[in-house]
Amino acid sequence: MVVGTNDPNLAVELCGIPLLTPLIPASGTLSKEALGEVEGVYGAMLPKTTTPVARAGNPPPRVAETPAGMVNSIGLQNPGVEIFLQDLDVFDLGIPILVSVAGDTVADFGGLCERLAGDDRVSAVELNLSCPNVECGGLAFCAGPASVEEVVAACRSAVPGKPILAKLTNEGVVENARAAEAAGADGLTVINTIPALTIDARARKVLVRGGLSGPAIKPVALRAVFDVSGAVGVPVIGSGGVVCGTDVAEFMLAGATAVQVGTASFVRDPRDILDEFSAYLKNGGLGAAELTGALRGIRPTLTGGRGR
Amino acid sequence: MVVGTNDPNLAVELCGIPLLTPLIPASGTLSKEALGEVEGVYGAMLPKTTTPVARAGNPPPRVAETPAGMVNSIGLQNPGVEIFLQDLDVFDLGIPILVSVAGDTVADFGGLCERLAGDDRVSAVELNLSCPNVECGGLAFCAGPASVEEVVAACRSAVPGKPILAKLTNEGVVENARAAEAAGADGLTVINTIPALTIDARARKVLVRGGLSGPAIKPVALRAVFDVSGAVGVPVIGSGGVVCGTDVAEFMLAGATAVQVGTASFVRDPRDILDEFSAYLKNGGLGAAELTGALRGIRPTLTGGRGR
Amino acid sequence: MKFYNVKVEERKELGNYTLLRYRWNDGPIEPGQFVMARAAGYPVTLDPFLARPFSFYDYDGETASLLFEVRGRGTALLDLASTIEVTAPLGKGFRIEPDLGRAALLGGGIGVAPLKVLGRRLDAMGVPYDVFLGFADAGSAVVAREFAGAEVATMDGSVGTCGTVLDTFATLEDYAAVYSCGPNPMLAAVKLAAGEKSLCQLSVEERMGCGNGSCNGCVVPVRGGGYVRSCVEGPVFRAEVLAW
Amino acid sequence: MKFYNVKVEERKELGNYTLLRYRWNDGPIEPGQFVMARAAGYPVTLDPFLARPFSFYDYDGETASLLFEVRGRGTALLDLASTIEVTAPLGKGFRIEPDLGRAALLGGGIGVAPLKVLGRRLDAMGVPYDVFLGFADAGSAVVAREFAGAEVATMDGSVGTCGTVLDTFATLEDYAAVYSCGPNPMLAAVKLAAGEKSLCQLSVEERMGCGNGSCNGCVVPVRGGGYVRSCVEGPVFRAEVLAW
Ligand SMILES: Cc1cc2nc3c(=O)[nH]c(=O)nc-3n(C[C@H](O)[C@H](O)[C@H](O)COP(=O)(O)OP(=O)(O)OC[C@H]3O[C@@H](n4cnc5c(N)ncnc54)[C@H](O)[C@@H]3O)c2cc1C
Ligand SMILES: Cc1cc2nc3c(=O)[nH]c(=O)nc-3n(C[C@H](O)[C@H](O)[C@H](O)COP(=O)(O)OP(=O)(O)OC[C@H]3O[C@@H](n4cnc5c(N)ncnc54)[C@H](O)[C@@H]3O)c2cc1C
Ligand SMILES: Cc1cc2nc3c(=O)[nH]c(=O)nc-3n(C[C@H](O)[C@H](O)[C@H](O)COP(=O)(O)O)c2cc1C
Ligand SMILES: Cc1cc2nc3c(=O)[nH]c(=O)nc-3n(C[C@H](O)[C@H](O)[C@H](O)COP(=O)(O)O)c2cc1C
Ligand code: FES
Ligand code: FES
Repeated sequence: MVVGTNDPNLAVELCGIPLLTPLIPASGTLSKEALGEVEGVYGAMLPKTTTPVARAGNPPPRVAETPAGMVNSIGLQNPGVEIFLQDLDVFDLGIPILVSVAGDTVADFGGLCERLAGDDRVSAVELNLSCPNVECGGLAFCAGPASVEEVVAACRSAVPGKPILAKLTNEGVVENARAAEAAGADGLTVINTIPALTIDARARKVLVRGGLSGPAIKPVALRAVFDVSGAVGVPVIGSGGVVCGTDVAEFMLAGATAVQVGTASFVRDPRDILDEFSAYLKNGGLGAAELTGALRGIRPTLTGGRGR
Repeated sequence: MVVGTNDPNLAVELCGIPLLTPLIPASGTLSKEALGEVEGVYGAMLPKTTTPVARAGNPPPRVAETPAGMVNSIGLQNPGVEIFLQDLDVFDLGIPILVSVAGDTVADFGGLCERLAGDDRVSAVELNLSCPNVECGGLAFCAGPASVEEVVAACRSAVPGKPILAKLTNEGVVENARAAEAAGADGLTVINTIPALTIDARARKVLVRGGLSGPAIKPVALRAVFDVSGAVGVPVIGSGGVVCGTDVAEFMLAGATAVQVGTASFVRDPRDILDEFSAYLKNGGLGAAELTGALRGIRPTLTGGRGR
Repeated sequence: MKFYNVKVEERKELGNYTLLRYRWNDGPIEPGQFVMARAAGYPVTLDPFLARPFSFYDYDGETASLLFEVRGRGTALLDLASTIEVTAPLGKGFRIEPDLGRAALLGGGIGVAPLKVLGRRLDAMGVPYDVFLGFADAGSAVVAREFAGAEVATMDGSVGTCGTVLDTFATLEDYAAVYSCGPNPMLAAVKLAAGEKSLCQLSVEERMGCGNGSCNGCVVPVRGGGYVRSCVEGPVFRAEVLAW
Repeated sequence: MKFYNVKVEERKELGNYTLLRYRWNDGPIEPGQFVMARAAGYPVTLDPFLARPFSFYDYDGETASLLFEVRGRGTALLDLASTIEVTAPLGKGFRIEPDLGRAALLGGGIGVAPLKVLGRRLDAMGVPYDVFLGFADAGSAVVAREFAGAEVATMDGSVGTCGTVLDTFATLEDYAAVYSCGPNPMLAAVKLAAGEKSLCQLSVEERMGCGNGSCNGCVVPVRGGGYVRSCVEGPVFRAEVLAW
């Protein structure tokens, strides 16, 4: 407890990994160019999803503003896992590094996990089972519990030494969460962007077909986190629309152990979000870890951590 | 064509029913007290969903504001179909009346349709297969294509003389749309609110667990309308986040034949939305009906109308 | 719902509360009625998304004024606005029965708002009344000076009696009519204190989506079961109607 | 991304465009660099949600100015703002090679924006240059008076040559360097007109999510395949790099 002390205790533990703050940059929303600004803000680093081989991504336009949000269709542009690992050191801010992976097949996921298994810089692996923009990827074969279970099981055995986090989309999230847990996931990231479409009425054409993110989806993400954390025993990482400190609190109250900040980092300094969250905790004389599930007294067990 | 003329042609045809404008009030968002304001705005009337017997609805709080939207948990409060029909005349503004029905079982839906079959005031029936707030209702047994098909088939035979519109939720919308069409639905309303949750961080309690509506969900609804109108042959009615005239155009370009205005009517005068849409058409020298699917040249066939 | 774009004629701070005055000569206003209001900007801005309900604080036939407390983003923006969007007067106000005798007006916090214009009406009708007000602290209690002779209580004891509005009187037995506005828990307590004999009317505070009866969001439980919409059946209810 | 809250020191209308000036003494600004900007109000208001990219129009070491055209809600709100939120200078600007010889500055519509501060820099370095500007109409062309001696064209022929900026010159052959900003289709045409021999730099216009390289949203296709982010690798690119 930190009642009365001057700075609240922001530390949380995620799958056995100690985090100095519960904030994590959402995959694909923090580039190396922007790292300078985030010293001390995040509890762990989480670069953009990497794939077995390089992806050029989708043609522009790739982003469109929507009410309280944006739709993106990046298409997992990335240099491929080998170059990714060559450059990984730039993401070393002295905090744990989580690596997000995605592929088109179970073998892709398994292969990526094997590749990461031996790399000591990687504290945990996040499986992007949900990118709505790669039609032949995530969604296509990760839509249901069966495929989720298959992919997670393959990754589980491929990277026995590190926690794996399954990142799920909103559609069918509770069943998929149970399947991922059953297959050995140590944690779940809930949720990814929601499939959406924007249209340019003046030009009468589709502008961007992709995934919706930002505050617009916060109530949907909160419900997913609340329901999932009530249905599984592993820790849940909240993602979706966090834009201020109160949002972080809401996700943790709903049952999240840590919270990802994505789109908001484009429009605000994430440090302000941490400061606001800190003020919230101070106000209530609470430590960050005490918030998780406080809403209903449920706290996900922190077992399953394979921390190094 | 209306090029050059002063007021664009707003008329559309929905399942054989001629509508003076493509706007329809979304079920549950326009009460008889507010009818005075909407003369000439809507092409059809659509009162709140009615059920076999009266429902008291959920305890307050029932509504919460969210970024560019709101979450509601009304719980289908309504007096039951008999009293509903006694009072139906107040909704007669000289335009077609569509009636929304919901029940907990296939028999409920069938029974309601039978009850309406003989009522000449009812131009069409909208099946609310998707209310996220009645846990024992809509969602529970209408979640998948099988149950959608069952309910629609039952209603189809119960009300042979009128068009039936199946109102679908976003989750699994394309499969459910195909199932509804196969079972004889004359049209589809896409989408209902999206399951969501709001939390009061200060009080550390759940505020409202219900459905998200408003501009926040527009990009999700647009994608659903675009995908569904590409997958079925029956007309689609767009619903979700329409707040201005451009939004109406976007839904029609995406493939909608008519567009529902819900939450927006709480925060704006729907007449302004029609005026903006009208200006948009004038600008492009278009008639409303020409917009439908213009984006990709696809126009849902207008067959299946059982218009009286 | 139709919103009218009106200029803020006057903005005044009464301690923790802000008073906004705007022209309104489009029909009468009943004490206890309210408007849905927000800072101007639609449709260019959608934030905040919903308008907020505010009781009429005062009305002179020419200009109406609102008195509000800044709580969240909606009131924060309203507090900065030079132009606001308001609806026509909404809901059912306080029913006044002139011949009953002495009335008690009880306000809790910003619940004081509708009591000003109610008092004016009672004065005009020659109905005698006493005012009892409860506030959190001195900053909120500043508005009390607008109610000459009011009994005042503050939670922190900084002004008047230490406690709630319920601590400002011994009994309500001598009052033929009780009019009250404040947080719902306070209203429930007032209902108890007023007892069965007097005509007790309460202006309830529920979250609203629309304000014109369309959303069924603002309901209160009523005796005999079920819920009614406070924006059209209320916000003022006879105490005995409420299942509190 | 970090945003700085700055007061609008001056607001001026140049025909259809608005000029906003604000204090900026926090580091140098390269011609062609840009800021992400929006009307102040975060986090109270989330509308518009994203900030918008704007080139620096001018900079005197003390104050920076933006020149913009109102198109949608973001610029509409910016146009009304007395305080705005801006980032530090972003992206890579125009590279100037002093000894090349005469330069041509080509602007299309609001694409004129970065050419003002670029011209100042060229003057300072003693590089001779000519300015060619194209606009839709007279209202947009008003800003041309800020560019003494510029050749001007308007689509409606109301000012200068009737046509686009490409109709304001016979050939670009005599220019060692070509600097251009405008809609992407115009830039593609300029690339063609400039040919291979000159140093041709184009400031591209892509939709941006973040402005600091994080979202991968603002990409342009490059020769040799793939895409690069225009907010960090650009917005100014050597013409031959672009796969247009
Ligand atoms: C009939 C009626 C009359 C009222 N009269 C006044 C008045 O005269 N002066 C005044 O200061 N306040 C009044 N209130 C309360 C006022 O509506 C809220 O304080 C205000 O809505 C808070 O908005 P916000 O943006 O500051 O808070 P936020 O937290 O940003 O509001 C978020 C959402 O919750 C709703 N909400 C939050 N708190 C309340 C509340 N206590 N009651 C109802 N809705 C709430 C808002 O309307 C909004 O939809 C009245 C409420 C009702 C129902
Ligand atoms: C590097 C760069 C420099 C620019 N410099 C200037 C300048 O100096 N002056 C100026 O007036 N404009 C400039 N623009 C264009 C300017 O960013 C857009 O006009 C502006 O974003 C439109 O916003 P809006 O709110 O008016 O339109 P909206 O339609 O409301 O914008 C919706 C979304 O689309 C984006 N968008 C819309 N049109 C454009 C566009 N043409 N280019 C990029 N994004 C767009 C917006 O940023 C926003 O995210 C520049 C663009 C870029 C990429
Ligand atoms: C531009 C952009 C790129 C993204 N790229 C990825 C990605 O590569 N991998 C991934 O798992 N999620 C990706 N996401 C999803 C985010 O990680 C996050 O889950 C989602 O945006 C919801 O959170 P937010 O509302 O805070 O942004 C991306 C989101 C955005 C906006
Ligand atoms: C307060 C409220 C009540 C609603 N009640 C119903 C209902 O009774 N039946 C129904 O089919 N949909 C109901 N809906 C959903 C709307 O009809 C509409 O499909 C949804 O709100 C999305 O559209 P919108 O964003 O324009 O509001 C309700 C929505 C709201 C906000
Ligand atoms: S606020 Fe919508 S019914 Fe009362
Ligand atoms: S705008 Fe985000 S990477 Fe360029």
